[in-house]
Amino acid sequence: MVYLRQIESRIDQGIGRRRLGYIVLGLIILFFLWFPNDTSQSNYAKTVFISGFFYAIMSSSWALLAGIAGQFSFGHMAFMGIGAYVAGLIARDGIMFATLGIAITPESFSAIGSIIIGTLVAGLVGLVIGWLLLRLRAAYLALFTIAFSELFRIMMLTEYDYTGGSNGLSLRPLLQIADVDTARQVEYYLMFALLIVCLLVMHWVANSPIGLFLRAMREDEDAASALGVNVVRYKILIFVFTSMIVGLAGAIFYSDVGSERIIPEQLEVLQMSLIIAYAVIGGMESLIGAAAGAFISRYMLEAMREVVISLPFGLTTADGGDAFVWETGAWRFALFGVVMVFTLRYMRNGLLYPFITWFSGRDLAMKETVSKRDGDGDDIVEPMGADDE
Amino acid sequence: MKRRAIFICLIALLAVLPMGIAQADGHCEFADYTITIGGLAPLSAPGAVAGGVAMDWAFNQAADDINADCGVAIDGVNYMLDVVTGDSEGSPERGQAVTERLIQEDGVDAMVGVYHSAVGLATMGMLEANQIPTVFSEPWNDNVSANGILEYDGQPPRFEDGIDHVFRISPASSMVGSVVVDWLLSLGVDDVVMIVENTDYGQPAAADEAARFEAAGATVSKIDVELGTEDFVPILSRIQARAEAPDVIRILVTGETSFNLTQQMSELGIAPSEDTICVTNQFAFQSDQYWATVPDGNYCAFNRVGIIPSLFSDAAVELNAKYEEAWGDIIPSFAMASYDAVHILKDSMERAGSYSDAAAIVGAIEAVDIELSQGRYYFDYGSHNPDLPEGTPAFMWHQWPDPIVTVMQYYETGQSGLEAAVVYPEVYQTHGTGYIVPGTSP
Amino acid sequence: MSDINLELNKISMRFGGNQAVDHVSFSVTKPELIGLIGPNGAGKTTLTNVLSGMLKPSSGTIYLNGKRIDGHPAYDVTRAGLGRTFQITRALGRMTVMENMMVPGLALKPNARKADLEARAQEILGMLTIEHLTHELSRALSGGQRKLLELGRLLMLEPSVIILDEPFAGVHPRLQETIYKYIFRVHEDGKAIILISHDMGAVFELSQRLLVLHNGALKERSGCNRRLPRP
Amino acid sequence: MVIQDTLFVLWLMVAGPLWAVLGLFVLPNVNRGRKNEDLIPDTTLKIAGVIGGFALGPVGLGLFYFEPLLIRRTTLTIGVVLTVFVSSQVMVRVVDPHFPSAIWLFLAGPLWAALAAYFIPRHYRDEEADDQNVLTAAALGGFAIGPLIFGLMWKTTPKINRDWMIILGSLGAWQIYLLFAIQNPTNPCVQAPFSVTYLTQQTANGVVIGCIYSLMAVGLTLIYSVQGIVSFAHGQLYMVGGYFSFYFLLHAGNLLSELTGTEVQVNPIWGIPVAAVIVFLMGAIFERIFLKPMHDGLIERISEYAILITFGFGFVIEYTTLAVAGPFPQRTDRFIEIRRFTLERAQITDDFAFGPINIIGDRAFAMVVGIILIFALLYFLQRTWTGRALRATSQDRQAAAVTGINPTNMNTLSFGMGSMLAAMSGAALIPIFAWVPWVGAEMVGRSYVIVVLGGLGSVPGALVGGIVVGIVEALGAGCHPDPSRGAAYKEAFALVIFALVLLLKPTGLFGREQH
Repeated sequence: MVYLRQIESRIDQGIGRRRLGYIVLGLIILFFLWFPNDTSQSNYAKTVFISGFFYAIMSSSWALLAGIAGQFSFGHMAFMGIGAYVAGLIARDGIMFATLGIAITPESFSAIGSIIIGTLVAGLVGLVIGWLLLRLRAAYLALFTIAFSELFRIMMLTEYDYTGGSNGLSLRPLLQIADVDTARQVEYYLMFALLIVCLLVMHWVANSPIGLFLRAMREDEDAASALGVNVVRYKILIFVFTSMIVGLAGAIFYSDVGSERIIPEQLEVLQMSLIIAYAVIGGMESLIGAAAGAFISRYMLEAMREVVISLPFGLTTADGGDAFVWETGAWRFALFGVVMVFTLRYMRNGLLYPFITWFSGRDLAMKETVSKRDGDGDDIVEPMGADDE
Repeated sequence: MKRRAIFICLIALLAVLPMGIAQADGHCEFADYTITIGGLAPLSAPGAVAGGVAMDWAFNQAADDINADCGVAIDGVNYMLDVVTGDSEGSPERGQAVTERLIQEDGVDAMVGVYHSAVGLATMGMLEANQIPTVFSEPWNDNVSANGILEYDGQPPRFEDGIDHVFRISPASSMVGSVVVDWLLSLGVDDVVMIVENTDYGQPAAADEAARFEAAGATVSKIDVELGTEDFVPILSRIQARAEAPDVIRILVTGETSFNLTQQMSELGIAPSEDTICVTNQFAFQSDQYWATVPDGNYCAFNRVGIIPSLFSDAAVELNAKYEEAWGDIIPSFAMASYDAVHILKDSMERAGSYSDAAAIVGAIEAVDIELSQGRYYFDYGSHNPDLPEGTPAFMWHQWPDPIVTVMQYYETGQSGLEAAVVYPEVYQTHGTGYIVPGTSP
Repeated sequence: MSDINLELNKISMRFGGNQAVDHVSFSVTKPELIGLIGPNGAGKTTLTNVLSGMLKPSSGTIYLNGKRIDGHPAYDVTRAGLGRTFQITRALGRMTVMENMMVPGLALKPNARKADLEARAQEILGMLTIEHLTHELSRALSGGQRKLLELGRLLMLEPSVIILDEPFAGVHPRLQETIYKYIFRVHEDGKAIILISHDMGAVFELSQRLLVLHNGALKERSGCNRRLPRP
Repeated sequence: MVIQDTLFVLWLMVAGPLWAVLGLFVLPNVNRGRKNEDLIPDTTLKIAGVIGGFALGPVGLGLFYFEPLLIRRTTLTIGVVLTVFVSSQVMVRVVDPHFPSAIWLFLAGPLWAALAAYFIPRHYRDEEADDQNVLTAAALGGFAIGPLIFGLMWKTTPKINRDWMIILGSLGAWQIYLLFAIQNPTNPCVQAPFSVTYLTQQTANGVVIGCIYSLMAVGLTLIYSVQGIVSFAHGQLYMVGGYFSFYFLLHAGNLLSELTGTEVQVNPIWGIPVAAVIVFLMGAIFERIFLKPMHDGLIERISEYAILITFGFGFVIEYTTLAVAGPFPQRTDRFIEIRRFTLERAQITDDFAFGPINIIGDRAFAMVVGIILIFALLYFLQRTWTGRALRATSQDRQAAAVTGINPTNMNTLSFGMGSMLAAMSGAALIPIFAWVPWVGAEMVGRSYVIVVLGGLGSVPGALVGGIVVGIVEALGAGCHPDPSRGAAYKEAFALVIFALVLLLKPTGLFGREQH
């Protein structure tokens, strides 16, 4: 009976903490809602937040694709680019079916229309790529998606007659507000709303039966298939879904909301690797974690640009300067990489995992598991690591 | 336990981030207010880091030199000058964000900078809207600082009256192209191969030069390459397989990619050779880097912006010495221009009698007449002289008309860029010849 | 539950030059316990994989309850009513036991009420004596418990034919009892069971019919007495 | 220069027959020490020795000697390539360049390929025929000969072996060639009288650079074969190898100059072992700390972890190098003082001349270094105890462990050696290319193409793959119908091959079949 009561109190604690967690989450959202009204903050801070929201969408959707569904794609940025480029090209050139003699002029597309078409095309390409990727696993999948995104980038760069090359392509502006200050405020709320909506939709997917199937496939595709999960359908579905999300985010962000033009350099492997690093640091298997990881990492990278570590500690050089001066600006990516590697090795669920588990009360559940297993020592251990086939 | 240890390490790392700020010498009396100038340069990838680092150095060197000379003197008060450099990463999006930060958080009074034209194009609107007097020292695209951007990706112009606050002291790419093309045409060239990087620098420059060549009746074939390509042998073999060797190979590629290309070209014996002239770009002027990576590149010609070495003023020689001390190579033109840009702003603020009155400063810049490391600076067209004559391109608005563009040529392996021969225009010729044939000495 | 009809017709499977399964034909038409035995490398696992849709047979046809299932993906085969376990357990490690049970439940009946499925899962877990572990991550389970979980997952599929690949390997004797009981229970429910095991004793003891694979070919089939379950 | 050119021609004239004769006598030794059922007929070996020695010189002999399985395919390939080459030369001259088939080729090729890839394997299964490789063959065939492939494979349903693939693949390549020819008749690839010389020149370019590419790819494949992971830090290890060589040469040169009082230049060849040792240690230490836990069962989802952790490792290396060495391009002195080897123009008949063919001196040297190192590696893997242990581990970890091999050490050794090979190719290339901290990015992409094409885990596959990729890039850039875009798409050609191989035949040319 004592044992039972302990469990009950733990569950109570868990519920209490979860409530606290929701409160904290609510406070964070409130902060973001209030932030643009803080007159002491400059537009720059809003700009940084806007791009922070964008990268949070990128990272959390990658977390859904790679962390939850186990599809290790490096093509995420390319899908974003497809959304943005298609929206831009449609708004500039319209659609031509030369052979059929049909031409839809650019005028028939509003900014919103072109964004929708960009999103749909990103989803369509996601469908094709997802279908092609069915046969490939892990390293092969990563390599194929790298090849795909590089091909796309080279094409955008080389066919400058159509895409503007490295000058970039400007999309039709989504918001046309003359007053700079209000404009930034509207853009801020638009991007924030997009982030929240994306997170909610992705959260809903991750916690629906589809999310359950995706996680089952991630754990063991063959076993999931043997349990009746239509692995083909869900694999393609998740590709289409995340491609559409990033395509939408890209098309909106580059419609003069976050940036005025999309350039092919944005599609380089480096940019993709940053997205991955954000997700890893925040927690690959948690949507909120990845989003927060992107936001915090970007802020840290930005902050480290300016930081100079000087260690006087009584040591001075001959002319009275500091003995050791270290400007982190040049080293910040190296340090970022070190943080990423150590996070992967020692905190696989991301640096934010302890907070998330604490608030969800999952750490208590884990203690229970350990105690239950201890009392249940009926095990004949099977050989580790052997493969079925 | 391990996790906790790592956590503590991370927190400790964050805790040890105090700021160190350099203190200036004490022989001048400075006012409390420090004039801040924002710099914009690519300091990390994917931007051209090497260029950005040199520009950043030049900004800070200019500020140091000005402060050592008691700063900016406005109405008898000496103000210290500080340059805050923002990292554009070569991307328009970042460039905009950083410009916004410089304007709003650092409260800059004026701006200098930009290396990449795409960044220049993207930030101009913001500079105009915030009324920041700006001197660009390196973007080449014709559209930068033009009087009203009429055609801008088919979009209507955002500022009907033009970009009034932005000045440029770097040449527009058509100004550079015309010199090189005139030189080559004067040598009787009629078969041109251009190797062009597919970027905002290469493509417009190539289009402009090609149009000039074609207008003069020469045939032009253009080859696009991607930046970062290392092996050019297949494409060079293709040039070599032509029935007749081209008269000239013009390289419009930047950075290490151009060095690889030039070296492989000379290793294969395509150019410079008796049949074919090799013309590369201003990157070859940094002779230490050039000879380290292009050991066979003797007799290559290159266009250079900025005053020719033999006419270097004392200020230019001194600046070059400082640069060589810091980086071990000859100063690139954009570092010189960046240095001058800060000085132009300083001078204009002193004449305007204000560091904050944008209209007054812009007026002062328009009226600038000052001798600096690159020569005498002045602006022909601006609000003081708003009517561009027929045939004058729109970009001449707020454009320094006189960046000296020369064609230089090496004639000894390992030669310093300062000693290379100036072959064009004739007024600047140092060795009395318009072209040094490979294998000979002037 | 009596309309079981699994029919293999000249199933062959080649890997390069290696004939892993060689024209195997048999059929299962009533709820019975069938033992499938053979030495290592005889093709038992390959045959299982072909049957369950993990591999496409090189030739031959398989019909289950009138539907052709050879070459169909595993999830189609599963939906047609054939479930299997794996030689080495394949619990979905970082999912709880209940989630493990819900995957097949929801996959087969996407429109069922969640509470109903959960109740059904709880019932099955109770039968397998692991109901107290419902909310544990399955990687925290012992090897034997994971085996039980796999057996439980199968029942969520409500299959008509079940293939058990080495159900007794590496399992504590106490849990083996539970597995025996499970097999009898399932058999009584009117499902056919194909039992693959190295443990000849157990197979002889349980099966009503015996299939012997040798070098990929089905060499002989002989009936076998079924003993009464041990108490 | 004149003397060297003559020597080069002499080498070409003498060496082909010389290697052929050597092959005639050496190759039959392959049978020594083989069991009876593995014996290869002596005649086959002799023919292979002659053809391989003549066409590929020491490369061919080495390849055949260590991998006799390659003999059939390679000799067949050489034969088909020669036939296709000659016939296409004829075709292009006979067929009207504006033959309307351009559109047909462009649209119909992929269409028929898709149709064939969909229907033919099904047909094979229905006919109960062996459907191995049918997918690839059908796709290639559909592309190469359009609907004819249905006639060919539907009625007869032949067993598809490598010969089919090679023939159909060559036909496909020939189609692309024809397409290029029709698109741009002034293309130097098709235009007489430069075509032969030009194609030889481009092929030579491809082979030379391909051998250098291979060295790096071999490291990747070695790591994969033992550990089953793809290292995403490979490009950065290659880059840092070059930098280690650079700094070593700089400091060693300065030191020696100070000691001797004269200007001393250290030949960059000495940078290779130095870079090798340092990077071997780097790789081995990284493996011990970050990859070992993976094999100890401490990490879930091994393959994803491996991708991320090696990726992070590369990230750290790249930006540390950038912070230390700066973004300025560097390069060391050259290996040899010969700028280029030239085979001079020779007038063979009145209207047909061959030459000149140019090969850059340092590249030829780097190619030789690369080939020597690859064969040294093959020797190490095949003939030494450690090498055999490594191979044993790659084939069956548990069995290897039982026989007294410590798999943990083998893992460390393989990662160290793989990294070392990347560093060695970096050190071998820094005299050839201008070096910047992001130089690895382009190269590593190509290595992935090579290893996937050759088959992940196969060392000879990496060599062949490297040469194929080198040739494809050279011919792609050299023969692209639009001369202005050819070079910009150079990288893309390899990526297209890569995507096709992954989709049609993920095991690559020589990869182990999995089931």
